[in-house]
Amino acid sequence: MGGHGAEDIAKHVRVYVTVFAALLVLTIVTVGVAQFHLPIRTAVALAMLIALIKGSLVACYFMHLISEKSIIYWVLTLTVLFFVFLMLLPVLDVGGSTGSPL
Amino acid sequence: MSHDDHHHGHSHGSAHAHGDHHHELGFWQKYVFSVDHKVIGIQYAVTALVFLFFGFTLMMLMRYQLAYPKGTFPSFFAKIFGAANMPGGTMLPEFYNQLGAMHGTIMVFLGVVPLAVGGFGNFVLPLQIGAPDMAFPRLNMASYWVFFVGGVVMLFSFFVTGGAAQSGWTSYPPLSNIAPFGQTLWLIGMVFLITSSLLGSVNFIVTTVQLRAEGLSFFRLPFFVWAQFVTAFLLLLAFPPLEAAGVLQLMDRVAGTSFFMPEGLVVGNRMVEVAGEGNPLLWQHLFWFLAHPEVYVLILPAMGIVGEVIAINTRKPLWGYRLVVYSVIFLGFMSFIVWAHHMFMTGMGTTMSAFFQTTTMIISIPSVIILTAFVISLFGASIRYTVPMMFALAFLPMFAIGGLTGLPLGLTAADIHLHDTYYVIGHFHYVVAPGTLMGLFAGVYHWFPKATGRKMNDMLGKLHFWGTLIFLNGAFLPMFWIGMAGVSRRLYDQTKYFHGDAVQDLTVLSSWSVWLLGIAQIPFIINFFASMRVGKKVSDNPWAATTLEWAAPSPPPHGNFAVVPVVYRGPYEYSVPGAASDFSPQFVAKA
Amino acid sequence: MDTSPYGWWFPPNISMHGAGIDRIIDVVHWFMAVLFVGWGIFFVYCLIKFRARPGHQASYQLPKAKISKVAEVGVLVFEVFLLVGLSMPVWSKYRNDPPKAEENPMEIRVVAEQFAWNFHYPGADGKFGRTHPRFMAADNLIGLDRSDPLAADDIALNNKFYMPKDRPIVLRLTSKDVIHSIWIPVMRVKQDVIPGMEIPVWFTATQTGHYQIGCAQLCGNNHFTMISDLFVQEPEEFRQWQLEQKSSGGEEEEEEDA
Amino acid sequence: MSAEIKYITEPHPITGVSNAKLGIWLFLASEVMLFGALFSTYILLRVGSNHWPHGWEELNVPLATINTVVLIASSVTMVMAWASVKLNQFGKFRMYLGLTVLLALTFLVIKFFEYRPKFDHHQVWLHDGTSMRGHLTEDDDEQDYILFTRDADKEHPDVHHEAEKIERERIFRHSSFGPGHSNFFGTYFTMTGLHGLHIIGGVIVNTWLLFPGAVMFRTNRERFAGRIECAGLYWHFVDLVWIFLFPSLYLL
Ligand code: HEA
Ligand code: HEA
Ligand code: CUA
Ligand SMILES: [Cu+2]
Repeated sequence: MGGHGAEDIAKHVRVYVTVFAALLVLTIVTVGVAQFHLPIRTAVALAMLIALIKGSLVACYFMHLISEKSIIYWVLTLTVLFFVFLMLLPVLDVGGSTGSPL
Repeated sequence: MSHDDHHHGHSHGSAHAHGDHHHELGFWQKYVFSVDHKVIGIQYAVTALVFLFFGFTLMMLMRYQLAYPKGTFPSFFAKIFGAANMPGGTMLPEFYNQLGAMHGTIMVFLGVVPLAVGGFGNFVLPLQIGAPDMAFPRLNMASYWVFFVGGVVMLFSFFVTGGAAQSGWTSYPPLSNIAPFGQTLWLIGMVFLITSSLLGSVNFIVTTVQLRAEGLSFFRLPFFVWAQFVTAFLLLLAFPPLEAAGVLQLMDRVAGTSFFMPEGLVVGNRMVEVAGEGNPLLWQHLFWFLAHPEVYVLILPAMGIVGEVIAINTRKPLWGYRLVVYSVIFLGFMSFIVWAHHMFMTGMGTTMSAFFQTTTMIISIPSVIILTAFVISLFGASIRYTVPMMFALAFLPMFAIGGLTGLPLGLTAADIHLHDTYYVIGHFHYVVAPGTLMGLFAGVYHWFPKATGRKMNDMLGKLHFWGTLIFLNGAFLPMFWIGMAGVSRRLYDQTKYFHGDAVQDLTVLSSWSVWLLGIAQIPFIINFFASMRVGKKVSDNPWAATTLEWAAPSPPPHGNFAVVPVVYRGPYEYSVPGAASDFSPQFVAKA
Repeated sequence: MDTSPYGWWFPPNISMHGAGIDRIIDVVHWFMAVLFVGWGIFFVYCLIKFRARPGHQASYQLPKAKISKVAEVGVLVFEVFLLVGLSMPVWSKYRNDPPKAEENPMEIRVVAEQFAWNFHYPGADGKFGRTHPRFMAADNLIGLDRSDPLAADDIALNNKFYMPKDRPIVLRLTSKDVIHSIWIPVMRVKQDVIPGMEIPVWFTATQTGHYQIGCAQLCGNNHFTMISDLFVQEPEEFRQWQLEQKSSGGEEEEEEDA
Repeated sequence: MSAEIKYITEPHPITGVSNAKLGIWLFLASEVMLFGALFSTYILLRVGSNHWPHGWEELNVPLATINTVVLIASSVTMVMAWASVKLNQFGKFRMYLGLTVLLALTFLVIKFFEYRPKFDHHQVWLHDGTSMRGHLTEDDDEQDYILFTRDADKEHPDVHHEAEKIERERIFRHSSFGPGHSNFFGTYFTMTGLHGLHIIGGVIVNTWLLFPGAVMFRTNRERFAGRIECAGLYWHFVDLVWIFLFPSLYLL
């Protein structure tokens, strides 16, 4: 994140505390939602949505991704792409076979 | 080894005479735990060559069994391998399977990749981009030693009860789950090798991105650097899934999980007591998610070498440089979405097979482009038939045979007949042995003068070349017919099959070629070691080449360049009209 | 078989669908040969014509190379043809188009094990008896539940397979232990046999004779011995064989199992 | 003659990052693929399974929730440690990084208490297809039976069972709730175990930076800040993985 003056850093620190609070709240929310034993599809969607938000907060603010250089974005874009291929794997496996489980 | 090693034998002081060494480094730091990319590169290369040779020896043994399945081995072998492997001179099937699995593993992970990436990549890449070293020298050293430990674990596995891994280099479960202890060591070894590759690839990428000399833009990079750069990304992103798979199989074997074992397995008429519900195909997906990109890891560095050698020895620019670079990038990218073409026979339906057939056909196009560019580069050239050039030229038709025979395998309908037969063995050996190995040999002859300050002998080199070319073809060409006839791979005795018995003569022919191929390597080994001491001394730029590594002294000192190089032009400016000589180095400003 | 039909090329093809597969392999290889020879001629020409020699200089100017584009596009077009025109139709027939009921297919369960092929015929009633891994034993290799009435007339064979010609056969493939791969060269049939799954394959024979069924996937030490005899018979002959099996009764059937 | 390697600390003029920064991100990219493969495995196995339990039926959600908070807190202290280096406050830096290590250790201790009881708790599957959960009271290889105390079941939570004899020939399989119990527990132990190893790695690195490595705070503060940043990036990533592991394994 480049050279920072002392005020910059102080500003950062305030952001960190805010993000911390947000993460705590979201943790409580996700555990709270889980108590309702929602139908599995809804539950997965909600849990992953919350995890995605939390993850983005950590990545953007603690890992300073929000103000990162473009080369890092390039690396991550590539990774995300291959990550998606990896996530397609179960789909292929389950949907792709002409056999049936015993 | 190399120059320094040579001097070391006589006296420590003589090295100083060259003014190469500022820091007083002890023997251990200089030759063993060195952080210098050149020493590490040479360590990698020599270790890898030894492994290559070892992997080849395993295969020479196997070829005897294949040629004479009913005969017995000479008593000499029976004595060496003992009753556990070769009672009365008869090779046991389990020993055959160990040799096969370990041949594949050693050749790929301990031979070719360490030589192509660890050896040539480490030695040449920083020099070609004008860097003093890798970005993380200590990580580099760690990478070598982690690799070394992985190799030792693999070798050690031959000596444990039950022997080494014996479920093929692909280690398909459930077979590998119930295999003897050697398989556990194989997995542990693989985790080391993967870790080593990851460390290496991070280093390569950062070095290429950050440490290029002034003026060396991406499109002025030698093709070899591009090849290594893309390779590093393949290693970085494709290896971790195999690492995950390795951990899962390790859990299956030691912690009693059943990731890869379904319910109701019965071995020896007893139900296996595991939880079940696992999926054997999961391993195959994870394995090929790595192993397909891995085959491009095997070929790309070799292509890089061939591109360099061709440009230099045709005395003209590489044709279509940009197109070739784009092709390599595209190839690297596509290699992540073709993996299931190794799994067509697992029961795949039409949609999925249509997808993977299509991507497989698409991925052949960049290879065609690259090969075409290389061949067109010959047009209007002035070809110097040096030893490295001969290897590089032979690479082209050899790779073409290997690549072209990949096409029928990529078509599911044809693959029904060809899958898991010797046709597949023929296909991929043409790309890895007459292809990649030829490329790597070209690299050894080409950069030997840079590493040692001496040239390898031409006569011996040509002897090596012709012997290798002829006998490699003798070994692998028959395999296409053997495969067409329907003979399966990993078969201890093919004569049990009607169709196998009918082509046994071809198998014998192939075996004899393999042994003669072994003999053809003798000139190389002699040449390699002798030239370090008595080879003809040459100048810093013996091939009259343009790329940066030839600006450094031979051998380059610690820190590489006497003067920090600046780059003025593209990598292959040969025979520029109006120029003083037929080559205009990247590092020389216009007169 | 007096003169062996096996030689240095394809094994004989005696299946209905095999010709399509052979044709693809032929066509692709002609395509490859043309490419290789074309490139090869140019290659060798360059090697000779442009060798370094006194008075000869390399030309910096890049040759105009329309040919390469033509060739590359040509390769692409041909590959599309191979894919869409040849491979995909054959494959979808092979994988997704099982024989219809009116073709009167015969279903047989195949239970692969280290290192043998077990065949489970439904018997005269056309229905398979229940099976479970729990029942597997040296004298009951397919794990047949003998208390099931449907099992009474079932036939189990070890490393022997009898089938009639001209009638579609559907094999239902399962494995007890590891992955095997059924490989019937003369039928152009190959299919991995995966434990925990049942995978069907089908084919129709056009000729009688004695052939082999092999295993194409490394499955352990004796992988190379995992060969079953395959007898393709005239329908009449086959019916006869089937009758003999039935008349052999319950006890002797176990003999067949072992 | 030996030129120095450039851009160790200072950013490259074109890419704008230092070597170390690019390196650590590349490393994290490979880690994404590693954990990605495991998540992929998890999805595949779960979708293909007939009796995959809900995480909250089998695992200790309160402990895991506490651990989530612990790990998030450690991420905050980590980033604060970096800010303190930037602000040239050595004392604060020590405190924050020390806290980070402590929180990491807390995480591991809690994890231990989460793992522990799983290995004492058993399930027995009988050949007749039924199964029971409880504690293995006696398992003597000499005897042809085992002694087993069933858990109180859901309908009668207060009933305490006596230890009962189960003949070995009736038993198909018995297992603790360790990794071998089922694919659920296999996945759980593998994924959290690998994550735990990453935590241990982080503890080692941070401890080094806290003591011997901290010398660089005085000798070369810019470079030290770079190191702390890289250690931090790794640590936040480990946190990030947990943020996905937690709902996937415990809450769904
Ligand atoms: C270096 C390694 C390498 C390379 C580059 C390739 C390249 C290709 N491979 Fe190969 N392959 C392997 C290594 C490699 N492969 C290995 C190791 C296995 C087996 C693993 C195992 O099961 O153990 C395998 C197996 C394998 C299979 C699975 C077969 C089976 O198990 O049934 C398939 C199927 O699609 C396939 C396809 C291809 C294709 C389409 C290419 C394409 O990329 C090829 C493209 C190239 C061309 C089309 C050539 C073009 C050139 C010209 C036309 C120019 C001619 C020039 C002159 C004459 C000068 N390969
Ligand atoms: C990079 C990969 C690679 C390479 C280079 C090779 C090289 C060779 N391979 Fe193999 N092979 C595999 C990868 C490779 N192989 C794999 C993955 C399998 C599948 C395994 C499985 O089924 O699981 C396989 C399987 C395989 C089989 C099938 C076995 C079976 O199915 O039962 C056969 C059979 O002939 C074979 C033969 C050969 C031969 C004759 C060579 C020759 O080309 C070898 C040539 C070697 C040299 C010429 C050595 C050169 C080195 C030196 C001379 C050293 C000099 C030393 C110093 C200077 C210090 N290989
Ligand atoms: Cu069964 Cu090979
Ligand atoms: Cu492939």
